[in-house]
Amino acid sequence: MKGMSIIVKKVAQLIAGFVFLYGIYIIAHGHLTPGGGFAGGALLAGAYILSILAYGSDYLKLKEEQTESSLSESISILLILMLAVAGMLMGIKVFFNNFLPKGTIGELISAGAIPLYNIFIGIEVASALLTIFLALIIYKEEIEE
Amino acid sequence: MDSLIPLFVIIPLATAFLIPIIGKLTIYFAKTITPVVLLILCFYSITLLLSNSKETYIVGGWQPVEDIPIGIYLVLDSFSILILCIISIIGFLVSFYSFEYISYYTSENNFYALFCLMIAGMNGVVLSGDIFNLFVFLEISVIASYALVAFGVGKNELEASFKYQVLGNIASFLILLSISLLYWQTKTLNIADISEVLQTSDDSAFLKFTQVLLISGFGLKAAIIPFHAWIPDAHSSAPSPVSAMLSGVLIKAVGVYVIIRLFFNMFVFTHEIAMVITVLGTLSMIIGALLAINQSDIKRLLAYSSISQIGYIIIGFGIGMVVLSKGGKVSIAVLAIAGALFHMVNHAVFKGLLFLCAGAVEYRTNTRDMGQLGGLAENMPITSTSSLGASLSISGIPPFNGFFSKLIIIIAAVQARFYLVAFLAVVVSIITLAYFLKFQKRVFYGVNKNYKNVKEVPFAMSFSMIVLVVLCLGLSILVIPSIRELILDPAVNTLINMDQYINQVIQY
Amino acid sequence: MTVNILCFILFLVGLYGLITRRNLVKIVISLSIMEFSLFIFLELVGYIDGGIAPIITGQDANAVYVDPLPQAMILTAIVIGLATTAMLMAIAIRLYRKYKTFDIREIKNLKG
Amino acid sequence: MRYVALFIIAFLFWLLITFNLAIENIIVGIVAAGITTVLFGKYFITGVNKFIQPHRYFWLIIYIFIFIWECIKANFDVAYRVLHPAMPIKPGIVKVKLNIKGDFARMMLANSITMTPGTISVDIIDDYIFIHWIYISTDNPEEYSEKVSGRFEKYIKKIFE
Repeated sequence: MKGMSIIVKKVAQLIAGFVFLYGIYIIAHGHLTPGGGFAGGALLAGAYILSILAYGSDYLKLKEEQTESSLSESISILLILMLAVAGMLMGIKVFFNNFLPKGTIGELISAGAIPLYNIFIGIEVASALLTIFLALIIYKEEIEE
Repeated sequence: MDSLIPLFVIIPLATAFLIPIIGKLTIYFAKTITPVVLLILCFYSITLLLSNSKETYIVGGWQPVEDIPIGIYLVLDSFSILILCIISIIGFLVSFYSFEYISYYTSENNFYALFCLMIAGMNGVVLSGDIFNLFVFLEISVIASYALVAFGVGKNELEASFKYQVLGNIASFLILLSISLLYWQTKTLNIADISEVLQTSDDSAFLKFTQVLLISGFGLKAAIIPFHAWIPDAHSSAPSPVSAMLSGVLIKAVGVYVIIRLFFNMFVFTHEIAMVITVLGTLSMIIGALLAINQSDIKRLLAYSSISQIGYIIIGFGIGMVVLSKGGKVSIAVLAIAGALFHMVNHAVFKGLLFLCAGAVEYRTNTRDMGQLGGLAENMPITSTSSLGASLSISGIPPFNGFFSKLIIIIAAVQARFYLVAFLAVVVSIITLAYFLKFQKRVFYGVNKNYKNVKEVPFAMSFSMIVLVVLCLGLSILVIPSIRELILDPAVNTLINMDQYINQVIQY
Repeated sequence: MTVNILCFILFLVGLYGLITRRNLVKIVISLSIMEFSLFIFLELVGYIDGGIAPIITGQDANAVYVDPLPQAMILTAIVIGLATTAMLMAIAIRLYRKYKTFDIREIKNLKG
Repeated sequence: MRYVALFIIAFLFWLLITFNLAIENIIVGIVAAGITTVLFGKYFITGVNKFIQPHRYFWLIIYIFIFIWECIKANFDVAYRVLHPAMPIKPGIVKVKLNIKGDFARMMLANSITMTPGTISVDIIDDYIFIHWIYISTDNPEEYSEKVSGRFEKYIKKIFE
């Protein structure tokens, strides 16, 4: 894949970082404003997909990125499960227990373990979407070859 | 609150996502950890079955507010533990069988990860006491099964998987629609709570619409006859262990189980719905058997026979519902439901075994066409013997378990004055015997034309088949009254006493 | 009520596409349209006239809140819909590699 | 150098969208900007020292006004062509030689041309920009170069080079 024209490339260069940062913002404020892990994760994946689409990438590099993203997907799901089981081990045996202190409503650091779940879900969604995208694009590459 | 039932979901889920990480280092990790994990679950579920325990678990510790349940409930009662046992036992044997079989394909890690995901989803469906949560788990297991059907990535596999997915998506659409209608009507999602609300409301037209939607949605998953189009393709194209899982367990856990659970424990069923279910069951039984006769592909034959056997199960439950809704003798209903449950267990065992045998034949000869096979009995004694046992069992020959369950269903049908259904059940049983004899004759007896040098399958595969054929004989002991009282009767009691389930959830 | 009717029309659009189209990708798109009409319906189930977002701060005692549970259900259902759509697309692309076409009239190996 | 620039801009962007100066918000912002910098720093634009030269901002402001003025003119022009009963349009693609060198400046020029009604920049190949134009008034390359891109080019040159 060659990538697109210089116009798209330059815009992608300028924008991708900010899209990524906005994704982080949506994840970090998931317990305060609409949004959260899924929406933010979609933005994180969008930033990567934007750069890959604009710049193009050769087949081998895409393969490598796919293994990495599927690995990070598995790890983040395991982390979510571990958080859930940690709630089960702490005190009363409750699966998905919110065991951290709650804080005051409206602050950034509040709502106990929910921001942690949001962060891991964000990583998971980002890497899952990236994996799906790469899986589809790799087959397209194979067809063209 | 000291119950450990979330482990049924947590352990397979964690295994499913450990496999892609550690499996990169050694290929044997996935192959060993999956059977081990499922064996543990197997022991745990059998312990729970024998101790006859009833447990309720609230995820996240959200206690009910003013007696209204607000959390996600996991409910374990005698009926769900029976299904959990089937899932774990068949799952363990199938994953052990795959140890050799799956090296046929590439990317074994993915296979085992998806397999564990499917098990986790089914366990979740069976445990969930919350109708939306049930839908989520159902989707987890069926999405894993979509991927597993397409695992061979040949032309047939992909086409079958696409068909399966389109129909599966329509089924999910209908299920979600009926869930939202139920929520609209009752403002709650908990099955027990919905049932309490429905007992006091009287909007029968609306309820009938929802019930029809639910029957068509879950009927698609359970492959009852007007909704059966995906099953022969999907079951014949999938790798054999997966077909054994799909046919033996998945269509029961996500189809029949949910229909039965919702109609017995949630809705106050009416006479018409009970008749509809009985008629659907009868149709599936007859048409499935008639379609199966003419098949030349082993696995397509088995898939059509699955439709027919699911019909028997549905008939059993349907007769029970008709008798209960007319206010007839409870003992007849108990007999019918017990027969249906017994047949459900038996069908999981012998249909799983038959698919594993078909897989063993395909593993050695690379074909599923009965026209080319023949005379394999000398070369593959274990496969031949076990498939003979399963065939006799499925067609209802006395010492095997299939005979007893069919007998109970037929006796119940006669007692409930469904003479036509009873007669048809006997006829279909004979047709079943006919096409399984054809299967035996074409594959294992007769003249061996093309495959003189094939050997018996490796240990892992033959072990699973031997265990299953022993189970085929051994499950007959479930008709002995004292064992039946221990295992089947509590499950029947949960189904026919609606208050028992509601009390277990609400008063927790 | 108007929105309910519009949502039903959206469902009919999806159903029409599902029945008449012969292209794998268009079938996938029709299924997604059907699913989204259902999500809108589910959203309407929880909607209350004049309701506000259910963030309970306790400042306004008389405020009417919309039901937040259908919204949570829709988010979950959207994630599931994403998974099924991705799965369908992956299979469609694989089929394209085998047959070099998206037309289902030419993809007919199995009898059903 | 571009890593530092991206970090500072990203952090300012964070403060702008959160609009909160609490201490934990600033810490989270620094972490977020740091992650963004590590992952996307190598893709960020080159020549970031141009950000700290004030006269470029002066020309940017002037450019914005000129751009708006050109936009209004072009809007009326297109509206006239659309509403006129005879539809006096003569569409086609023209190939214009570019005088500016930098990639970023070229991107800016192409976007300005696209945002002006009546013209759309299609692609940039080597030193030429291809523009779809709703009414090709002349066949003379120098004249249409001036009409389409020349009006923006001299300011963009001052801003970005």
